[in-house]
Amino acid sequence: MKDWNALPDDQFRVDIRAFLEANYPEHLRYPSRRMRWHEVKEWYLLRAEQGWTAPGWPKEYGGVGLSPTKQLIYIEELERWGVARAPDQGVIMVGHLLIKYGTDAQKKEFLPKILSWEHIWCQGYSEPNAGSDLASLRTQAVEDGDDYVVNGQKTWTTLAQDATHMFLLARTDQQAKKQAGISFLLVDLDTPGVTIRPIRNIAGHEEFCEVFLEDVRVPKRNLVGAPNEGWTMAKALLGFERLFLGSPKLAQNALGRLRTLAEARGLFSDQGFVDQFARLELDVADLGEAYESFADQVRAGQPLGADISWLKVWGTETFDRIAALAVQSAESYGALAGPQRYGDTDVDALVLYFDALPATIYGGTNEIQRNILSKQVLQLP
Amino acid sequence: MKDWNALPDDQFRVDIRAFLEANYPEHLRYPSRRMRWHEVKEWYLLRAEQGWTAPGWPKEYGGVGLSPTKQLIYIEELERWGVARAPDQGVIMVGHLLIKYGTDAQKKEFLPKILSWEHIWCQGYSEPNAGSDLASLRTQAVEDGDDYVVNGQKTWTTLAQDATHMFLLARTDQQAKKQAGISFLLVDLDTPGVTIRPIRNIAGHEEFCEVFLEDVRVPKRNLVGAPNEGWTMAKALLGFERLFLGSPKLAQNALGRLRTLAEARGLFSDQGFVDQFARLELDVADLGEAYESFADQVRAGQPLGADISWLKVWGTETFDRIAALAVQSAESYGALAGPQRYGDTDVDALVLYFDALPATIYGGTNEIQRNILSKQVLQLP
Amino acid sequence: MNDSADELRMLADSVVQFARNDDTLTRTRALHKGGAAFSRETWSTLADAGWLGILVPEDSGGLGLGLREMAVVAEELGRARIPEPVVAVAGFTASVLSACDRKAAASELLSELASGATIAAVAWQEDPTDLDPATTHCRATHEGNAIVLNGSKCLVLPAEADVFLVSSETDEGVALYSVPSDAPGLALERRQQVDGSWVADLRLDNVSVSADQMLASPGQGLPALERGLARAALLAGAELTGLAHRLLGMTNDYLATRKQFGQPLSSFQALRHRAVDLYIQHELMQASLRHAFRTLRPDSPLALEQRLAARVKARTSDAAMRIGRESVQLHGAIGFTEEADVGIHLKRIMALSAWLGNAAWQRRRHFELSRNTQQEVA
Amino acid sequence: MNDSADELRMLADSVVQFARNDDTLTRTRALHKGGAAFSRETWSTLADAGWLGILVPEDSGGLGLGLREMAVVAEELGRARIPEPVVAVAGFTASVLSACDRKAAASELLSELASGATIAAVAWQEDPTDLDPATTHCRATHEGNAIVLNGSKCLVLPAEADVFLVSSETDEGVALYSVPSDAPGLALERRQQVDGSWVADLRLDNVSVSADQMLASPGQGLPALERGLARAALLAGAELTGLAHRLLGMTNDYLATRKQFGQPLSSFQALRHRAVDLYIQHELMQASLRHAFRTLRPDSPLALEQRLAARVKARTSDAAMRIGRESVQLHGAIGFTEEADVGIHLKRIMALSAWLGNAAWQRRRHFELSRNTQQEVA
Repeated sequence: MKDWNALPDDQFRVDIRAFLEANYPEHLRYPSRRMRWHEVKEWYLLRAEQGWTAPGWPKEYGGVGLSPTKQLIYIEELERWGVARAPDQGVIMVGHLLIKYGTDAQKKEFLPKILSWEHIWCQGYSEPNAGSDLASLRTQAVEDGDDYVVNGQKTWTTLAQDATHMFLLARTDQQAKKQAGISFLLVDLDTPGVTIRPIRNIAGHEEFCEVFLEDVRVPKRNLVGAPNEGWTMAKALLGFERLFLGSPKLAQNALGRLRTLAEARGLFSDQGFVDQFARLELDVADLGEAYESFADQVRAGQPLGADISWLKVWGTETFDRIAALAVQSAESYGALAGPQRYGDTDVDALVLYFDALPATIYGGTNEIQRNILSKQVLQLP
Repeated sequence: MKDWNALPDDQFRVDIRAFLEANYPEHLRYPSRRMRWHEVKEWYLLRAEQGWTAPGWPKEYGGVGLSPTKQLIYIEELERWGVARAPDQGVIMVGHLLIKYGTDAQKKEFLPKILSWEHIWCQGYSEPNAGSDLASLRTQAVEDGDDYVVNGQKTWTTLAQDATHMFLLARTDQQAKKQAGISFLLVDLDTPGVTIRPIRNIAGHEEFCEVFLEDVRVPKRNLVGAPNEGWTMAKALLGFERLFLGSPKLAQNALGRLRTLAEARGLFSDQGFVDQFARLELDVADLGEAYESFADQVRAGQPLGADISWLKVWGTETFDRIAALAVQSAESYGALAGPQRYGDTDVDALVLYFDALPATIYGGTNEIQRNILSKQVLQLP
Repeated sequence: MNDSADELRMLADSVVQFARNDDTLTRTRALHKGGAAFSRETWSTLADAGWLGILVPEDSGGLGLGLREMAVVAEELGRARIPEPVVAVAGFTASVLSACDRKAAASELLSELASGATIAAVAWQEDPTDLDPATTHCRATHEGNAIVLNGSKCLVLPAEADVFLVSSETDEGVALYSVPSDAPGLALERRQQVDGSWVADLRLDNVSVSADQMLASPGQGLPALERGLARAALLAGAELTGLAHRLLGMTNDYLATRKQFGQPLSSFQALRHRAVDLYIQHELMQASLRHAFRTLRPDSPLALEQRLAARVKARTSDAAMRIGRESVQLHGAIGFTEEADVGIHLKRIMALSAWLGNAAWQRRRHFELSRNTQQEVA
Repeated sequence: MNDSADELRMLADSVVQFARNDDTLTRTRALHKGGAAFSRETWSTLADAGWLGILVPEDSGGLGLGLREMAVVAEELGRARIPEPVVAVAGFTASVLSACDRKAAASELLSELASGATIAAVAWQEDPTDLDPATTHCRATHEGNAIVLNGSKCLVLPAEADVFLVSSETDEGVALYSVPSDAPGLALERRQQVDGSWVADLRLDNVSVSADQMLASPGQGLPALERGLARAALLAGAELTGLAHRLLGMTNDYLATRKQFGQPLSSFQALRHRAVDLYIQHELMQASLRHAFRTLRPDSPLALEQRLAARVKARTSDAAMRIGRESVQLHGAIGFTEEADVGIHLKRIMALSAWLGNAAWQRRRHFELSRNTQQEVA
């Protein structure tokens, strides 16, 4: 196998780019919604055979072992080429969790099946009535012999309908307050008592699910780390993935589509449009620069601070403004579902709009991000 | 004396308008700052001789006794012609206070001198460190024989340097919480212990003062109403004057100046400018309509509800947006102090900007207004 | 004036009563699932209540009431978010028909429209980015006794109409013809809108009409269309105001009841203040509508109606879009689900905002119309 | 790279040290009270520190450093809100002079500028609403051995300059001449800016200059001006960033300490969130500056410098105006007093934002420059 880490960074980027351009299926580029597993399976299984499921894992566990810099390049190239995401929580979260806190048995049992996509994982953090507030977690796990018996409900679980397993947070100490008393459990979704119900979103797609857990028996060997330490581990898992909540790609891509629409409609000769576009162009440009600056931190191996939250706020709200201008610029088309023909390309202004709607909500609402910034960065009392 | 109330409303408007156009000094129209007493004295003394100091007071106390509808017309015509305000707290506040709560002796002593402008009154509500929060009032009035001995500091007192008297709120019961334990006192500013220090504002004008009170002896006969009932009376005094905090005149006037500037600079052929102007024009138009709707309530003799607060928020923030566009449209002139020549008129974009700055603060900051609206109108818990 | 206010209130109450019995949202979701935009059965109910005939003269079987009454109904129907195209048909089409000069033909169609028997839609637009009804390339030519229409139309609402009012250029100006949806030579392509409604693109290929299908004679079509467009924009503004009001209510209820960190969401000042800003937006919508109806008289000139319509449509489209967008945000993740009521309202708002000129377009139009007036006065 | 970062930090620290000893705001208020914009004494101190010579080549007595170093100084001077026109003279004028082709004359003036002996200002603009340096009606004509200048200039900063660099049209294009402020035929009218500084409108009536007063020969004046304008805009952006940062600090301190209803203002979520939005605005200013200096090389083409300058000036002018406006609001009534420090910063921001093209103008310029580049590439 090629030693990717030995390549100079620029060469690495060139090679990855060339590979994607030559091999990634054209019809899966820039999907207008989150893809289901059966739609992207073929591509990811091929990549798995080539040993490329987990670029960030250490080689000893079957990953590619890329440096942080190369991981960023890799993700940038995926975004650039519009590569669809897999249901990749196993790679992104469970793998790192087990490598750091798992028992040898857990590593042996789960890691290879993540790499082969035999197991597809989903995340069980959010609950109804908890919103952005994990401290009010209600799902309970009660010890009973060799098992925990889990009762509760998870929601906003991305692509749970495609998953075989869920890693979840459950309350194991009812007396403990807030974030204490929470544990990390690995649950096979085939266990009796698990019900998965997809939630259709506003755009008519089924990206999220509700997951009901009724007397679900989880063997104690599936507890990760120490009991009641779940919250601490969950926090530690938030690595440089947080950077991607502020990725400029969504906004850049939206601006590109708006540009296409504007060229086709001749809006660049309309000074009123140009004034708005020119502002958004700079908003996206400065977002890109700020992203680079945080990426530099990651490349230098430094941890990201709480200030990364502003990137998410600015990036998603810029995306939102672009989408609003796209709908406005579509005029009568702004009411029509589906892509509309502009010149020789199609633009779906409404998809931009519907994609922008949740961006300010997921990954911690922008209100929560502002709370974090005012407290941890501005240190306002 | 003419029976103004007997006139039909339309005729009343015509007569008032004609009178102002014929008599009001041209050089005092649309002052770009609050006028000092010596600047407007001549006009107001002339009006006093004609019995027109207090249009809203009942005739028995020397007022004109206008109906609410005619009072509104009167004020609208003053605003329309750009008539400068006098230091009129005596007419607007003290008169109504004494007519409602004053002793016969107080009425006899003070009302005639308000009408003749022998006494000029200022308001002593705001204090340093109290902001928009009257509950934390600190000025103390302690009984001592026939007097109250007052100590404390008032601030943001409009034109105190021109006033002979101040009506103030002071804490007479130190044990009582918040708004309870506050009394209304009338203070002669010549009393030893009073120091008045004008505050220059950001535009270089002296509209406000700080007033220091050090062992100021106020005779008990100058207590208005019952002791510790000051806050209740102050609230009751807030009559339809609240309507004028949301008057569209400031915004309309600013929009007119922006139009002048735009005509002179040819900006109406710039679609980017037109788009912004067209939006502001509608913002002002709908403000005007909303004002009319509240004015209808006043004309029908109905009390204004808490919802009047939205008019102030919208009116002042619309003014602010107009001022910002004026500064932007002035381009390089946007840095120059004083009026600049545009075509055949002068526009001072910076005066608009500086006038707009405090509008969102005075009369209860817009944040306080939003608190009121969310609690009292939306009834959000 | 009090009598009139009472009547308007009663009219509004009757719609509220209807909506209470209707369970509109469940019905709408079921309809959309089956690919239908609205229900013909409910359409009959609306006709029976008289609402489809509010703008139809009494001698054509309508109530012969005014725009203000129709606006009250539109606002309440908006608040109930009914899927039926009442404003498009009983507002837009009825207004165009009332302004047509061929009274007999127009009156017949008006009476069918009021009874609910016929759904008629105006086919006037030919390019989605051109909202000027004078831009008419569709041609009407004489062939013997018949008139033959050739051309195309777009975004005709509702696509389900039984009859289309087709504007066509003649040598003496624009005329209007009634064309049944099954007329030979008429091809129809349906496109779905974001709110589940369907619009039609029409292609007319030698569609033959007789003289008594002429609704507006050559040269009279344009003023009839202009009148109808202004009134439709006003009524769309009323429906948007109702929709926005309903969303505000839902959002404030949600903020008041939903808890986070042990407190209702509404205890967070940043959210309270945003709720206030949305409330202000709705007050502005009401102000613009109130101004229009304070100003309009039955005999108001077209130019005034157009200016007021632009003002109302600009404000209501803008404010409703803001209220819709923010309501989703304030509902958090739940607001983004299809099952949440917030989305179904937002989508209707999106469709109505774009219809007949969105906020940005209407602001420009209002500016131009005002400048013209100012220059005339000066 | 680390060496360079350390050097920049040391440079910044030296300005901080200067500002700490200066008590700038008290000094500025005293100066303005007397009608003076700035102090010649402080000017000498700034020269002694070397900051006036950062962009001046070493062989002309300067430090021979780059734009980045100058920007660090400008940002720190902005944070200290010094009233001296450092960016106008040591930034704008020095950049124009460095780009002049008549090296001997330019070098002499540069060395006087670096030493603080001479304050030189660029007199290029003729119409306050036209920011194109090519619009030059001022004429230079030969009369015997002398060159005679006729025309007018406006908004020349600072009005107190000893020497003006006057751009004039010749038959072979725009040239630049150095004209002493006491030259016969030169009339000067001062106008005060909102920040207390003075600009001059010049009238040149047969002002006679000799050949060695020519700084840029005919045709060479325009590129020198363009270069200087781009660099001045970048440096003004740096000064604005410093000013905005200082305001943010003051505002957050105020929110944290000032109490209302028994709690610090910052405990009110609506105010906390607004403080966050201002913080984000400042981060964006920094991002735009950082991008410029990441991209620029000493030999970068003019077009690139211009595009980056437009981007920086657009962002920093816009963000600083917002931060200034909101800082007044968040300070409440106290923020509106002359004695509050917030106002004196806001006024400086207003002046710098308007200087050489405000945010709206710079956004349009950036758009045009980018489109041109894109079209060249495509």
